[in-house]
Amino acid sequence: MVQPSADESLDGFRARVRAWFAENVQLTGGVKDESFDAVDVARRFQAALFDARLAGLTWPAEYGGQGLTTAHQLAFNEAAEPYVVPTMPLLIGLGMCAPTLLEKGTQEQREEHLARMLRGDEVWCQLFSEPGAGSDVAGLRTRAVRDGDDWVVTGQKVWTSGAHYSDYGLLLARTNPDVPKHLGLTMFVVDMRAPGVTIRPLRQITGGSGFNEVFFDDVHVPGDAVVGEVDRGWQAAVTTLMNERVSIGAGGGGLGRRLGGGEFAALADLARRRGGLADPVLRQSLASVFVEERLLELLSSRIREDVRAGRTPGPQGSVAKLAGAQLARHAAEVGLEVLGSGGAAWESDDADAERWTQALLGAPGNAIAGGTPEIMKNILGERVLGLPREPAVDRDVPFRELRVGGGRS
Amino acid sequence: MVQPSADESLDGFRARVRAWFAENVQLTGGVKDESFDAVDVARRFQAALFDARLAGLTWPAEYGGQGLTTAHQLAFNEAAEPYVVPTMPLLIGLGMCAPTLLEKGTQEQREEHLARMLRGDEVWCQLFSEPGAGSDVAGLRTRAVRDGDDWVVTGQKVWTSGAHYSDYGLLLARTNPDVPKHLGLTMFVVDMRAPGVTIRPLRQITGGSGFNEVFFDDVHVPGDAVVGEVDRGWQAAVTTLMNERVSIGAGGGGLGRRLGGGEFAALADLARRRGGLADPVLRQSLASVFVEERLLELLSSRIREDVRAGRTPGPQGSVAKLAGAQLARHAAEVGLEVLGSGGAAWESDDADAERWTQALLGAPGNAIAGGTPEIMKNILGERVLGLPREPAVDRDVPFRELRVGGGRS
Amino acid sequence: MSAPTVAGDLRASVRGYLESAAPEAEVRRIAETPSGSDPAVWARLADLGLTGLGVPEDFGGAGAGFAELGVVLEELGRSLLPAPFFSTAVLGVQALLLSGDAAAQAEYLPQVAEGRLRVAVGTVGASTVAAVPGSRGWLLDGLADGVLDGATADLVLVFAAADDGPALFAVPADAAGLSRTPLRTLDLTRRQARVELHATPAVLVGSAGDGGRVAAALLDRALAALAAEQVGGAQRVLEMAVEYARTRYQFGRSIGSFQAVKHRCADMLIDVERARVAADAALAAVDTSAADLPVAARVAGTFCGEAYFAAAASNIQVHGGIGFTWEHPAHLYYRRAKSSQLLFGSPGEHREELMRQLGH
Amino acid sequence: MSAPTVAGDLRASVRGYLESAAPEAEVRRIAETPSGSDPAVWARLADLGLTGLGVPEDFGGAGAGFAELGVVLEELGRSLLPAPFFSTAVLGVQALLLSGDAAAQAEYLPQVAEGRLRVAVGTVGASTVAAVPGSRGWLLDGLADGVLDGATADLVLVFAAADDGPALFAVPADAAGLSRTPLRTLDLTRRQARVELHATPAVLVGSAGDGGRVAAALLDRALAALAAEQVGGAQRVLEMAVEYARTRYQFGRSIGSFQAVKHRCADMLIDVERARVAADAALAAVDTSAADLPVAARVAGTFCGEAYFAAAASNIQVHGGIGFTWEHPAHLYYRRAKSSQLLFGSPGEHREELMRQLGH
Repeated sequence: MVQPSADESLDGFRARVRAWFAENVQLTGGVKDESFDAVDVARRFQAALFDARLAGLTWPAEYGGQGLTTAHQLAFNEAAEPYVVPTMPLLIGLGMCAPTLLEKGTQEQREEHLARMLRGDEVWCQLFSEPGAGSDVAGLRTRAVRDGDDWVVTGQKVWTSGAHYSDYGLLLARTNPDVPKHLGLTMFVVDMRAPGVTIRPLRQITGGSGFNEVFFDDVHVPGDAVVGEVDRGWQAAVTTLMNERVSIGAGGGGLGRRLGGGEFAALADLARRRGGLADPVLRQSLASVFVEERLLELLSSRIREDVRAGRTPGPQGSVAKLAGAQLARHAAEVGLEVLGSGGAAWESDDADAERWTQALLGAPGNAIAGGTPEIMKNILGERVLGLPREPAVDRDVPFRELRVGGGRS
Repeated sequence: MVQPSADESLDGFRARVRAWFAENVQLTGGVKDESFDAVDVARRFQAALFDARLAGLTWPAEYGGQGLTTAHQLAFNEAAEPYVVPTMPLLIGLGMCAPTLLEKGTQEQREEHLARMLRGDEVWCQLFSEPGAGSDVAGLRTRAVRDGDDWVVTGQKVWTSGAHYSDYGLLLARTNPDVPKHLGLTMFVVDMRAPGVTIRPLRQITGGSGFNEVFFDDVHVPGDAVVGEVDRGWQAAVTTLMNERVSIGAGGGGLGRRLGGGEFAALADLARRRGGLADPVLRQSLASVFVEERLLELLSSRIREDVRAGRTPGPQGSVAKLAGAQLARHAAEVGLEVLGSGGAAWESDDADAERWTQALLGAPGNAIAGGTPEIMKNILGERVLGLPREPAVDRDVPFRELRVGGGRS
Repeated sequence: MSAPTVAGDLRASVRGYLESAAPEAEVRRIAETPSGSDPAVWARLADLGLTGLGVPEDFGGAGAGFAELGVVLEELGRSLLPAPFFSTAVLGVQALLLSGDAAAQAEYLPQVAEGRLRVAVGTVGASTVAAVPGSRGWLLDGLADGVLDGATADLVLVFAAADDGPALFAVPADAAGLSRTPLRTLDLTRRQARVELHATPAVLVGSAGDGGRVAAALLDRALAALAAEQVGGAQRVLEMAVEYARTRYQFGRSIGSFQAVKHRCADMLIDVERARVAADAALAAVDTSAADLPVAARVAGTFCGEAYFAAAASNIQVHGGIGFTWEHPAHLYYRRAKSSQLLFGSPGEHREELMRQLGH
Repeated sequence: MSAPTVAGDLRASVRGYLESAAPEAEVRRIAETPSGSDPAVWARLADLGLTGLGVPEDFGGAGAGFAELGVVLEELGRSLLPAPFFSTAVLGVQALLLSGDAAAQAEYLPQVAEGRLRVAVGTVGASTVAAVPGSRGWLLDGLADGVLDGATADLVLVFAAADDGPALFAVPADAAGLSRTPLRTLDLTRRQARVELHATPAVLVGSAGDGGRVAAALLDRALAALAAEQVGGAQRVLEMAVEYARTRYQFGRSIGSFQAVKHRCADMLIDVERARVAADAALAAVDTSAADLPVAARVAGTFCGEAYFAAAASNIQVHGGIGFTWEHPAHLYYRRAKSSQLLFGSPGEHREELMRQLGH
């Protein structure tokens, strides 16, 4: 294995990364879902990366990082780009939880967890969303009440990716309901195997279960698990959310390949095999899918260029999210259009019908997960175009008096 | 002419209306725009109707009405339905201004104006909207200041239909800027030929001028011109606006014919003559126009049934307004699709290109006039579906401190 | 008794029954049974006079028209109760009536009215069946795909090509050489089957060569009936979305007070109102034997199908994450809406046929 | 100097010129002149080096590629300045370059660079011209419709059918038998003409039989160039809508704080961002002679055209009544947007051609 030297140049570093990937290619690729196997693959990959001193490039050396520059990170991203980097199950921990601990955590928290996260020894999840607090995260109701030096947590979280394989979670809970909603929240590190934590997979309309519900039933959390200050958890949560899309450690590759996954080619092939490629009306739909997909590729390649060049990406990220959801829905509808009545009923060995009905069922969730279109458009309107926010009605009201959640149907 | 008898039955009344229309058919029909000629036609028609004791059926007899029942009005509408009733230029006066005077005006105002409006001797317009007060009518800035017993009006109104041929207008002006916006408005009757009133036609993007700007430059209005109470003009304006769509006097016919004016037939004919009727993609568009048009016909026929049966129409009115605007835009776009490059440039004798480019240019105004889609959808969401209003930020603020209008581009 | 009252009474009684006897949990329970239906429910629908609603009085039915059938279909569209109403009481009964075959009518229709016979119809588009005269009657070969409730029906009616042209045939469930394969379905609350026939004896229904006319007329009626069901489903998801938007609070406000949600609901309302007049017009065109029934049926077919699917998708969107869970009913309507759009031809096919019907 | 800087400098200088010399009032003034253009403006564009921007340095131009042309087109799309830039500096120059005719290039291109020659090109789709060899050269008969700036150009290039196949011909404005009729146009800021030729003497440009290739390549480039112009216009109407939404107050709030308006603006932004990458990709495909230029050009052609028109319509909608007045510039963009969508084929035609280019 190529070892780093004290006076390694950026070019030398890049060559070392390339060499490492070439040597360790058996550790990468081929893993696409979040099953337990995927976690094991991710842990092994991350451990090897850590041992090669290629994990946590810009993190301080005292917490297991390499203390290198952003230029090194960009060089790494460039060298890694040809590979599928199988770290998806670790990204919430490395990309969101770790930066939060670095910025807001105590010295003890950083020393206890960061290096272990960086080695893949600890997998983390994020526990913010609740049934009553979706788009409005700060409206959460999970309570943490003092019990001597400890805290006792009761409540329910939802849409927690990876809760079932995580060792720790970053929890946001309400510690003071008598102040406005943003002012009474505290962030905690919680042990996902502590007594009283119950994890239930959440079945989606596709039949799959990528997310979980997490129930806290009088879960004891030690006093030193507070991240940042008591009642100042919203500031810590903003740190977490701001890091949501920043790629840390081994990340950076794969975005372009994940977006726009060849829907047009698949649809054209479907239309050729099942008939319809000669239908002028269907050809219009197919061409529209091609256009949408091409534009998404162009957008994500522009995002990658920006990231590579160290520029903050423009609005293309939010645009790509919205356009991606639109493409997924559009492609699925065209798929059903090609299948016709064969998309309403099919024999169990009909892989085409399975694929496109699953796509149709997955499309609404695609649009909702990671920010509803409404929230994304608010962001574009307010942060990019500079349009004013709505008048807030919940800023100065004690949380106790605020109506949150609900929803009957 | 058939004369009413003291003990005329409803059937007798209906027969009399039919007979009157049959006898006076030369007074009806054929007038489609708001030119001065149209006003003259309307005045003549209305005078004849009045003389036949068929105007103001449900109005009190003391103001020139007939004091009949709603059943008579419905019978009239039914009998009139086969005819194009040329009273469009009078409808703002009869349909909005007169009911306001009836409900909120002084005895003197009613006696002076109502019978004359009913005879077509006075044509009225409505002066509410301003450049700074469009969807938000109550945000208007035209001032009326006391001058002894009189008032002096200064300001600008806009989107005033028929201002150039009107004798009087119902003006809403601000008389107290130190109270919240709805509380400092007063309604006045203004003489449209008073010194200081300037009327300027407003050229639209189609090139036509259906609306006017009206400027008030120190216009003196006598104290007895106040409708209702000083500073209670908003209540009077609500009366006016609530009557916007109620059909009075000779109204009732024509709605169904006005909506859905044969766009599909025209487009199919265009496609046949200019080529494209065999194009499967275009055929889809044409069929969509047919569907939209058919649905609009069905909606308006349901509205007519409701009106005939004396039921308050459901949400179909707002739905028809939105669907009509959508159809107009859609049809125009399909028209341009058929014309192709011939819709971008054409010889001056090409009536097809003139028609469909005019339709394209008229479409946005069609959607805006009489309530923007945004306002219409608020109405549907709030009044029909029962969804809550937005939190109001302008209810308790003195108008003087409120930011209104503006808009730079 | 005036028509609105009849329709109103019928609606109230059907809705009352469905709300008490077929809440969501019961709908899910029946949908998850192996057969996807519950004989007891069918018996109860018969008791209520619904299985025979469209059966002429001479055959023991209520002799109602499509206005009344539409009311029931709308309510079933709201409820999603899995029951072979559409297949039996609409397609089956109408196919028999359109065939003009008095003997077949006399044999089958009373049993339908009594709830003793469930009928499935292989619609002509998805069918490739050939009929040949055998020594003791007709023999059928081929397959009919996507037959609604085809696996559980007691009698299958199929269109088959014979020498004189297409004709309608009746095949009892126990006929030799008949095999029926339940299919996987997008819609979890309505089953479909592939029906295969191998030298299967069948009885001609109506006249030889008359199947084309029957199939075309049946398609018009199927579209009108389906439109009513779609309106019921669309109205239900609109109500569901509005109720959630009204009572779900985020950022200190009911989410329905935000224009994005409010206008989405308004758009659903606009579509539902238009779908309703489209469906009503198509139903009325059947009842009045209007010449433009094929046009009215396709206007309804294209618009109601698209409006329902758009509304069902919007409903999920308004609900956010919860709308995307298996436990929430939103997806049952989303599935039904897309599936319905594909049953008797796609919206695009309806538009093309519309142009032909309009003489272009 | 790095490429972004060149483009940035060019953009700043062009925008600076247009904002100072061609404000809306000046655009309207020129548009209302009989010819719809102003020779002084053209001379000034020549002084700025813009008329020859795409002309090779050997012929006195700047030798810039489509990346730079795109910058100028984007700025002209923002401004709507009526000037024959698209017709002359894009279509005319590119047609001559694609023809490979060194003599024609040497004759015409320096004059274009100097601003002394305005060129119009009859694009092949709208042309029905036949060429026959006469005793003293070629003679053309037929008409080319919808020729951009066709009535004011000093030289008209037309594709004509000859015995060896289509070919490109040059016709000076004073040629015998040439008549040019200005057309009424939807777009008030770009004129079009019908060009008729009656035994009109013309000079062959390039090789006989090579016109098909030239026309196809020219169409790809025209679509890429038009896309850049469309992006400029779309960006401008987005800015206009946002500025109005920010500063217009109703109900005590900036209307841009209402989600209906905010999300409409966000939708415009989404379209503009996508249109921008589509146009950039098509321009880059020209500059790199990429094999998939025909695809990239049609992706841009269909998307940018639709995005611009949608944005221009949304801009009027955001403005409400004032956006529907003649005095407000919103309609000038609305007209340009729809007109541009129809210039070199409709979005639907581009999609069909895209499928062919993709081998389907």
